[in-house]
Amino acid sequence: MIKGKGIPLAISFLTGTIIIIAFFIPHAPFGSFEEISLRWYSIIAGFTMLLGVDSLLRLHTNKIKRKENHWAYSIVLLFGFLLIVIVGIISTIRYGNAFLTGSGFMYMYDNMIIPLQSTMFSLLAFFIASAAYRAFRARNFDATLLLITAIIVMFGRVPISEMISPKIPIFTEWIMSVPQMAAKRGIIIGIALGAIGVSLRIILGIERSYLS
Amino acid sequence: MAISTSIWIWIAALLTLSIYSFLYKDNPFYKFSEKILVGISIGYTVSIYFHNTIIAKVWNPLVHDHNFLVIVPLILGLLMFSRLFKGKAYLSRIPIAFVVGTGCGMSIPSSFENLFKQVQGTMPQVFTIGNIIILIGVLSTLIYFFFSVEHKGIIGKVTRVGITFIMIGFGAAFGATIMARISLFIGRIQFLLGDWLGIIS
Amino acid sequence: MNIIKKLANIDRRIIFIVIAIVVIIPLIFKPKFPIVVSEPVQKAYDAVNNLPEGANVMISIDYDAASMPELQPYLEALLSHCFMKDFHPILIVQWQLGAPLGTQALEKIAAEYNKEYGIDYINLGYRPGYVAQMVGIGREIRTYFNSDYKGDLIEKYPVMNNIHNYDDIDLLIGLEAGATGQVWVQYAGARFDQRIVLALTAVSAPDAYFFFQSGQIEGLVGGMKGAAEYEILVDKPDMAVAGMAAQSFAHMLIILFIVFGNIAYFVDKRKKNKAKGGIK
Amino acid sequence: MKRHLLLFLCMISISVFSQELIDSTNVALIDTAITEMQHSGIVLNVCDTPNDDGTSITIKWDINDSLKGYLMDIHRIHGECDTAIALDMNPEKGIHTDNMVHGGTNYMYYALFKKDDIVKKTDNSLPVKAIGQWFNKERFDSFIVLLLIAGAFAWFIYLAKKGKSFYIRKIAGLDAVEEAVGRSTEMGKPIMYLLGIGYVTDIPTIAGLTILGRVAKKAAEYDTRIMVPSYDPVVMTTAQEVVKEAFTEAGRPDAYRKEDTMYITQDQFGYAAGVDGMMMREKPGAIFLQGLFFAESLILAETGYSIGAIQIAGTTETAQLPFFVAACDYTLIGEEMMAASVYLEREPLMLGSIVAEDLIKIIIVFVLIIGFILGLLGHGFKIGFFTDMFEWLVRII
Repeated sequence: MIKGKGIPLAISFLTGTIIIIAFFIPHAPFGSFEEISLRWYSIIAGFTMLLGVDSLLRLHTNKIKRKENHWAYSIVLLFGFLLIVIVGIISTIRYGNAFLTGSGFMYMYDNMIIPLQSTMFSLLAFFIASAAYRAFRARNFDATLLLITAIIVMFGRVPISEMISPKIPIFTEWIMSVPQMAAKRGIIIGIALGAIGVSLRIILGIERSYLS
Repeated sequence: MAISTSIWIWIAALLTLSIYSFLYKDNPFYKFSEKILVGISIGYTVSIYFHNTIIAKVWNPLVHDHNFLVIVPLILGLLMFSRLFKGKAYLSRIPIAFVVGTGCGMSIPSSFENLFKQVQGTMPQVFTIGNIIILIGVLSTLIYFFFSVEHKGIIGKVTRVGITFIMIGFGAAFGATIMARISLFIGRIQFLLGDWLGIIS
Repeated sequence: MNIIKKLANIDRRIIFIVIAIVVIIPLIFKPKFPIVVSEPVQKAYDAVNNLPEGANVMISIDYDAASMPELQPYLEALLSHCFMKDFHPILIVQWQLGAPLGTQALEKIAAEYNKEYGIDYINLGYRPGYVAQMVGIGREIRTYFNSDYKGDLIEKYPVMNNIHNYDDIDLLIGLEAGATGQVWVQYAGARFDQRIVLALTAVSAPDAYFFFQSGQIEGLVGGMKGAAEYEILVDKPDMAVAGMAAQSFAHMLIILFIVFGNIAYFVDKRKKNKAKGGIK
Repeated sequence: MKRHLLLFLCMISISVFSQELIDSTNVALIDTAITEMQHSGIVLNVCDTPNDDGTSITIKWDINDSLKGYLMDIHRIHGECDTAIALDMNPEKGIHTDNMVHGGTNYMYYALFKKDDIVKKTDNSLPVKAIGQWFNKERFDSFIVLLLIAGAFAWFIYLAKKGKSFYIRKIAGLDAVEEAVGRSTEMGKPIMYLLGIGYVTDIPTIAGLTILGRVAKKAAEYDTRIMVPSYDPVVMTTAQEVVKEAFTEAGRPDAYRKEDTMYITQDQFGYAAGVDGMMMREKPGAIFLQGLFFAESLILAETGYSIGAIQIAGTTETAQLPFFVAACDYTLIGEEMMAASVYLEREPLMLGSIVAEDLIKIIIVFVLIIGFILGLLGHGFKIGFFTDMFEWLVRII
């Protein structure tokens, strides 16, 4: 019994239903149920984090042990991980809180994580161009529409268009606020219904693959 | 301005360049900075979790406020570790069930709010061509998402209109995002040419 | 025909390198680029330009490094404008991570115009809790900012002598990457009748357009485009104008790529059709 | 009884010695020299905040023109305790909520209006208690809709149980799953399944996990490796469970490799960098991107394209859908992704729930059309009756 899916399914059902009911009942103790569940979730996630780190470290230590392909880079990863944890501990001891500006920990954050993150992010400038080049081919009616609206909006956003005719930026705004908005609304309504569907299927135990 | 003498700027600049080298192809420089980013960011998130969760949400309530309700999620969290023991892994389904149940429960009310907002937004107060087009667009897009009818006949024609709207919407959204993405690259170039090399002020 | 085939399947890397060149070159050479000034930016400029002699302008840094390409150029153009007209900029910071950005720009532009710290301008730095602060400044700025960003007491600095609350600040200019600007309008604007100009990232600008139309803010500078217009107005074309040039070239280039790709695609298709036995 | 007596005394003392009381309690006004105390002519209306858990009181007032430009303080009196709950407010708001009260206790409020040296005071309000409610009336409409939806679900699931079969239309992206897995197998390459950067509490992630179950089963049948690099550790553990069970169901529990479902990092672009690197090195033949994606969507999809993998994407983030449409072979748009697990499994009960969703869609379509007609007649042709009907409809929604 305990090994089966019975208990987990019952737990999903109970937590799901209580949270839905609590939405309509402000009175204590229901009123704060959603907030409490979220806090509990973050605590569970905090512990699971250790499992994640364990998974990753094990993967890389194994790579190093077995001298698999690119094993040297796994050392780099472990080094980076240990380095920031050690710096974090030292900063905590020295400043009382590692998250204060000026601590070594934040220095590493500012000068290593931030540039790396923003450079990864900026790769999009290139990828968006190559995706546009490749995908925007007038293969059929739909693709042609996609292509034409994209070009109009792209053109309407830069100053050159305003010099040709001030109406181009206005038309661009119209595309964004009318047809674009309509499609987005339709999709969002569908998503809301779909989300309700997924949730009900799981709460009612019809969909159980996540537990499988 | 001249080339930077700060070691930190040099580190940041070299890391930036090695990420860009990925655009040519995968190479040792990219591999190095990828692993650095992954390693450091895990360390960073672990520290944040320790600080914001273990200390603030478990240790403090338990030790200082004597809030023993915290023991429940504590046990749920510890049950996750049952995965590390062969034959006891099924216990980890309990916290997973709790978390998924919570997510599903919360999504229903918030989906309602979304639904009401979108439906209300589509009801026009003033009659312009734009509002009529929005209505047609919303209806036809919605009908495109009908799953239990075959898209033939009238329904087929309406869904064609729906797809048309979706495509226009996607094209517009794509075109509108390019500027923001180019800005990101401009930001990095300003760092490389300005802060690092000192070519531009 | 071979060229067309190649055009249809350009290596991604060629696109990458051309995009990079097209963006980098205008940033280095900063070409003069024709830019039409829009009404909200013109109003923002006028609001500063028509201030009385020796006016105090409070500038709030409410963004961080992620929005730097969009907002930093405006900050520099604005500071130049203030120093040109001998106004006194008072810098405060509501987003902690933005503090170095504000300091950097202030020191750079002040040096350009030979202005002296504490006499012509001051940098008060970051304080947590922005709502309380915005209300607090309505009574006495010293409740929150009794020292500058280095921790020196502001009594040392003559520029702060006559500044106590919003009555002594002729214009408030917020540089916004999030929703902090709306709070400025709500508190400093609605409650203390402070004149406000906002500069926002392109993403958050549409939300603030309403405030401009209703007159709650006197001017609005939106994204890099707005900054470029401002640079033109103060006649100091710099990073934003260069950035806009880069943006325009990049957009045009992408459009060109798409057009060439399509031509190549059609020629290729026709050829295939011919091979199959003519066009139907 | 004692408390009431105290309250009574308190009220008398306030009315008799109001001048002194104000002077001595207004510690907040140290720097304002009070030279004149006037009566404001304003009445504070206090009531229990409706639809809450009984820890707040709402204070309302109507401002008159003589108080323009004043700032307002509100004070709460409880027994002998006088607390300022709001300082220097703009009185034009007309409403303030006191969230710092205990349920079931009597409180009174008064306000001070200040401008330069002038201070005007209101009378004390009537005593008021905060009470928790058992039903949130504002959410009555949601409640009705919930009953409606739950009813529709129950009905169609009941029909399905009785043996009625339902139709589901073709979803191109999902028919391609088989092809993608097959081709990967032929090429001897692994499959990569990305769940995005959502948490298990996000519905798109849950939907992605349900699809993962089906895809992993196919992979097990074809005897192909499936890699799931994850962003969130809880998602990772759940994904491990899902994959393991899928392999067991397919009769290949031996082929399951726990380390193929691994954690990368909980950093958006760190995750993107790690996954990109993994794609370059492992060269998967098929890539599934199903879940919650943000700006990293195109970084992943373009890298996937560059290694020549078949890509099937799906997300509910409308802002990322255009990029998936441009860079991937197939894209499941919004609700298609939510319905995907049903489509792949075709279990009667699940199909019933999809039909129920469609029924709600039909109702929404009708509501929109009726709303449009009412709006046209009411606002377009200014027919009063229809205007009212329209307003009513908008209000209940």
